[in-house]
Amino acid sequence: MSPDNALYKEALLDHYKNPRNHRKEPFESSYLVARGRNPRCGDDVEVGLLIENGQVSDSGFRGRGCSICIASTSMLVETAAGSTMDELKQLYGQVASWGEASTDLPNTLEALDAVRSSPSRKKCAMLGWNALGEILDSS
Amino acid sequence: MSPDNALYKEALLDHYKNPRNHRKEPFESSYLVARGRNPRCGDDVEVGLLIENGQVSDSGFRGRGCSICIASTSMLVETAAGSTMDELKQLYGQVASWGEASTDLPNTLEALDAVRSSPSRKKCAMLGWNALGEILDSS
Amino acid sequence: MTSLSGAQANLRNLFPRIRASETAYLDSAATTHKPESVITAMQRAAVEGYAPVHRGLYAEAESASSAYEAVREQCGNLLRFKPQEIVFTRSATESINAVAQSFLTPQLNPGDWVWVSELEHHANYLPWQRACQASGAELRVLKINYETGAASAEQIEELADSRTRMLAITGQSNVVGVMPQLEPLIQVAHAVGAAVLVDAAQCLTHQASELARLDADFIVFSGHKVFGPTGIGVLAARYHHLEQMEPWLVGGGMVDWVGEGAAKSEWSDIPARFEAGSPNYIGVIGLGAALDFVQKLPEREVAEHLLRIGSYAHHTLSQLPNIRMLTPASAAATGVISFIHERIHPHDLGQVCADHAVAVRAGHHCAQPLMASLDIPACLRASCSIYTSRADINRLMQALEHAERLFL
Amino acid sequence: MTSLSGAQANLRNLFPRIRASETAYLDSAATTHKPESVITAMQRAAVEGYAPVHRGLYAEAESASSAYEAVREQCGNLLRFKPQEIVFTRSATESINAVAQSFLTPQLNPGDWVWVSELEHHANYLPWQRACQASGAELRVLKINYETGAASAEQIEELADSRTRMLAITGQSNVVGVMPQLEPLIQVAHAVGAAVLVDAAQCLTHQASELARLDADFIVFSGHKVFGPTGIGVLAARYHHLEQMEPWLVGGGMVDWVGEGAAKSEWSDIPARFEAGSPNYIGVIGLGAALDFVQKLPEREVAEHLLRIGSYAHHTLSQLPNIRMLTPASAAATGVISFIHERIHPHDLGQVCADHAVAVRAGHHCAQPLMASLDIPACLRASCSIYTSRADINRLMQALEHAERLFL
Ligand SMILES: Cc1ncc(COP(=O)(O)O)c(C=O)c1O
Ligand SMILES: Cc1ncc(COP(=O)(O)O)c(C=O)c1O
Repeated sequence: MSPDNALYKEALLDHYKNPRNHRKEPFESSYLVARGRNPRCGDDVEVGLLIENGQVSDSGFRGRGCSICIASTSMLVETAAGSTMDELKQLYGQVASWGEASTDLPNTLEALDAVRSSPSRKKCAMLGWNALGEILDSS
Repeated sequence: MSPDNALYKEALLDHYKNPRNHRKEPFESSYLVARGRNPRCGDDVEVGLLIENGQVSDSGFRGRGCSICIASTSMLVETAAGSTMDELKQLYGQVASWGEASTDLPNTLEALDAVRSSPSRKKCAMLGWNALGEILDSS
Repeated sequence: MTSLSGAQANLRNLFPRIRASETAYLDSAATTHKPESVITAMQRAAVEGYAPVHRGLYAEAESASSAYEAVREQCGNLLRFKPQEIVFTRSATESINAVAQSFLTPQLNPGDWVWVSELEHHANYLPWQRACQASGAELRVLKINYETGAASAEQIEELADSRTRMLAITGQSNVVGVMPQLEPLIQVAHAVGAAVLVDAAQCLTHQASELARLDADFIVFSGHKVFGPTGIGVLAARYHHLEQMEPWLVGGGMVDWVGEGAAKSEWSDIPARFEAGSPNYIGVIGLGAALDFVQKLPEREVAEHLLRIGSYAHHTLSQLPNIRMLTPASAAATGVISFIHERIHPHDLGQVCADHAVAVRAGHHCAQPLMASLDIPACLRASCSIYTSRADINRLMQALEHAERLFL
Repeated sequence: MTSLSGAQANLRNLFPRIRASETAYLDSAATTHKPESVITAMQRAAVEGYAPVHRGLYAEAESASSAYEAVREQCGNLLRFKPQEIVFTRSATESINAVAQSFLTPQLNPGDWVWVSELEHHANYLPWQRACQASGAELRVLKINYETGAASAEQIEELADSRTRMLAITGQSNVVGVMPQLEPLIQVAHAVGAAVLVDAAQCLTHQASELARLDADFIVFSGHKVFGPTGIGVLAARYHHLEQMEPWLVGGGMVDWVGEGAAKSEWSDIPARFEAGSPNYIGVIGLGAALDFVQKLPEREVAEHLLRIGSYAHHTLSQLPNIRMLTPASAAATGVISFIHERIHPHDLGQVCADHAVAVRAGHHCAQPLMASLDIPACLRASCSIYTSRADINRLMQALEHAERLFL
C-alpha cells in the first residue's frame, strides 16, 4: 500500500498524458471500428484500424476514460501499428488471457503488467482490447 | 429443564387420559359446532355446544390431538357446561388474552396456566378454544 | 492532527476494526463497520444461542424463537409498525423487489403512474421500472431541489394525479446526501390513494425517529448499513397491504396446509407467510444488536459529530481548485460527500486514494439515473459515519494532492 | 456410557456449543452446529476482513472481493460446476424458487408435466406447485421405494414422457433419510429434454462427491445445514440455463446500463446479474469455511460414524414395543431417524424429550405430502451429525421411557 503505486508506472503515465493517435474526429468508413464501454465509470473508447495489404497501416482511438483505460488503449494502437491480422490475434490472445501469469507481453505493453495485480482495474485496461477483440471476431 | 415438567400437571394428565364428553359420533344438527386444526401436527378437534334457554345444556368434543390439546379442550367443555353465552364470551376472552399474565383463569382451568410458559404449545392448547371463539362469533 | 471529542473517541473505540486499522475508512455509505456488541451478539447466536427458529419444542429452540421475535418487535417499535408488520428479508433490495412484485405489479394497469425520485439507488429504481414494463404503466421521475429537498410545485401537482399508484423514494441519496422532504409528498400520494415506500437504507441510523413519524406504507433498510450483519434486511409494511400480497418465496415455515394436486395451498399467518425457509437467525440477532446500538447512541452527539465531520470534509474539499462538489453544503451533515475533479478521472483518484490507504468509492454508486441528471459518468464519494475522524479526512486531502502531482 | 472413538471425540470437540452444552442435540437435520473454524471465519469477515464486495478499489475491498469469489470457485469445484455457474442466494428455498420462477415457469405450457418425489420438503414442492398452477401444467409425484431408493418401472416410463419438462428431487429425505437413486432418473429426464434439480440440503455434507458426479442441471443447498451460517444458500446452475433466466431480483450490482424510461436495462454478466444488492459477505465467507471443514473431514470415518450412530439409534428405537419406525434400516446411515409412538402423540413425546434436554423434532417436518403418503399427521425425528454420540441416543431412550411412564 505504498503511495507510489506500481500501477502508475512512468510508461503508463506517459501514454495517459500523451496518448498515441488519440483523435476527436470519427474514423472514416474504410476503418475497422469497434467500441468498448465500462458501465461502472462510464468510460467509452472506440478503436479504429485501417488494414492495407493485410497489415495495419493506421490505428487510432477516440473517447474518454481513466488513465489505465487511456494508456492501455494508447499502447494497443501503438503496438498494433504494422501488425498483420494474425499477429493482432496473437497479441489479443496474450492480453486476454490476462489472469495467467505465464503469458509474456511484448515490451511495448510491459507497463500493463502492473495492472494485473489489481483485478478491479482489469476492466479499465481491457476496454480498448475488448474493442480490438470485436474487430478481430467480425473480420 | 427438570424432567418432571410443570406442563404435565396431574390435572392436565387426568383430562388427557379421561377426556370429558369426548365422543366419536358427529354432533346432531341442533348443536353449535366449530373445528380447530393445527397444521404443524395435524391435530384436529371439533367442539359442539347445545344451547337451551340461553344456557349450555350439553357440551362435548371430537377429534385427536396431543395431550395439551385434548386436555385443554376437555377442560373447555367441562367449564362451559351450564354457562350462559355471556359467561362463555367472558371465559373465552380470558383464555384468548393468553400472553397477559394478569388474566385469572377459573379454577377448572388452572392446569392450563402451566402451558403459558411454553409459547410453542400455545397453539395446541388453543385449538378447542379457537373453535369456541368461532362458535361465539357466528352465534 | 486528530481532534476527536472525548465522546467521539469513545464511539470510535467501540469498533474493533476501526480501532485497529491503518485505513482511513470513508466508505460507510457502502457498508458500515460493526461495533463489538454486534460481533459478540452474532458469535453468541452462532454458538451458545444457536438453534432452529420456530420449529422446536426444546429450550434452546424456544429461546431462539423468542429472541428472533423480539427483534421483530424491536424493529416495529423503532419504526412504529406493529410486530406483524415487520418482515425479515435478505436486504433492502429484496424488500423493494417484494413490494414491486407482490404488492404493486398485480394492481398496475396501462397508463398508471409510478413515481421515483431522480436520486434513487438502482435498488429503488429497477424494480419499479420492471413493474412498469410488465404492466404498461409509466415510470415518472421527481426532481428534488438539492438545497431544500423539495419537489417542484408543478411536479407535486402531477404527483397528485389520480393515475399515481405508487411513490417510491429514498430517505437520503447515497451519492449527494440530499434528503427529500418526504412528508408533503406522502400526503399528496395518499390523497390520491397511492402507496408510498421509503428507502431508508442510508438514513436509518440518524433518522429513525423521523421515519417513525412518517405515515409511510413501506419502509425498507439493510442490516449491513446500520452497523449490523450482511445478508439481512427489513421490510416494514402496513398490515392491510401485506394481506393483499402473495408470498414471493414459498417453502417451509410459511404454509399451513399444502394443497393436493391443483388445490391451492393455505398460507400461514402474517408475517410468517413471507419468511419462507429456515430463518436467518444469526443475521436477525446481529441486526437486533445493531439496532440496540443505534438506539442507545447519544442522538445529539451523533448529529453533531456528523455535522462537524461532514462540514469539515465538505469545506476542505471545496477549497481545492479543481474540485466540483456534488453534495450541497446543506447536505454535508449526512456525512456523504461526493465530488468530481475537473481534470482527473474518478477511478484514478480512487486508485491513488487506495494507494494511500484511504477507502473512498469511485463510480456511479448504483445511481446511473442520478449520474445522468448530473451529466457525469461517475464521481468520487467520501462517506463518513460516527467513527470517522478529521484525521481520515486529512488523509483524503493528502491523497488528492498526491493525485494532482501524479496526473497533472 | 459414552463410547466415542478417539477420532469422533476429536470431531465433537471442534464444535464449541456441542462441547459445552448439556443438551443432547438430535436436530441436525433442521440445522447444524458450527465448528470453531466457521465461527472464527465469520468473526474475521466481520472485523479484520470486512469491506464491501465488488465495489471498491482499496485493498480491503479487493481482498474481500477475491475472498468472496474464491468461495464461488470452491463451491464450483465441490459440485463440478464452473465458478460462473454458482449463484449465492439466501437459502436453498430461494434457490429453488428462483429456478421455478425464472427458469421453468416461462417455458411451461398447459399439459406439461413437472415431477417431484413424495419425499420432498415443502421448499422443493410448493415452488413447483405454484409454477404448475400459473401455467396449467401438471405436478406429478414419484413414489420412491424406501429400501432401494428406486422409482417403479411404471413411473419411470411415465417420467420418460415427452410432456415431462422438469424433475425436482431431493438427494435425501429430511424425514425418513431415504436417498432416491438419482442417476437413472436424471438420464431418463434428460433423454426427453427435461431439466433436473437436485435438492442437496440434507445430503451435501456426506454426498458431495456423489452429487458432483451427477449430471444435474441445478443443485441447491443451504449453508446452515452444512455447519455454515444462516442466511446463505447456493444455486449451482448450468450456464446455458442461467443464460435463459431473467434475474429474480433487480437492483445494485447486477445492471450494466439502466434503460431510460421504457428502454430495457442491460444486465451485467452471469452470475453477477443474479446477485442483486450488497453481497452477503460474512455469510459467504462463513460458508467457505464450512465447505473447507466438510472437505477436510475424513470421509470414511464420517461415513462410518454416521452408520454406527444411525444404526445404533435405529436399532435401539426399534426395540421399544410401541414404536413404529419410519426411517427404514437401510437409511439409518444418514443419521435421520424418524418414528412414531403408537399411543403417544409426537408433540407430547417431543415435549418430554425437551424436558430431558433432548433436542428432537416433532411435527410434519415441512413434508406434508410425505406425511399424507405415510398416513400420519406428524412424527418424531432424531437426527444425528458427526458430533452426535451414543450418549445422546441413550438420553433419548430415557426420555421416551419417561414419556411412557407419564402417559400410559
Ligand atoms: C430436504 C430439504 N430441502 C430444502 C430445505 C430448505 O432449506 P432452507 O430452509 O435452508 O431454505 C430443507 C430444510 O429446511 C430440507 O431439509
Ligand atoms: C439508498 C440505497 N438504497 C438501497 C440500497 C440497497 O441496499 P442493499 O444493497 O443492502 O440491498 C443501498 C445500498 O446499496 C442504498 O444506498
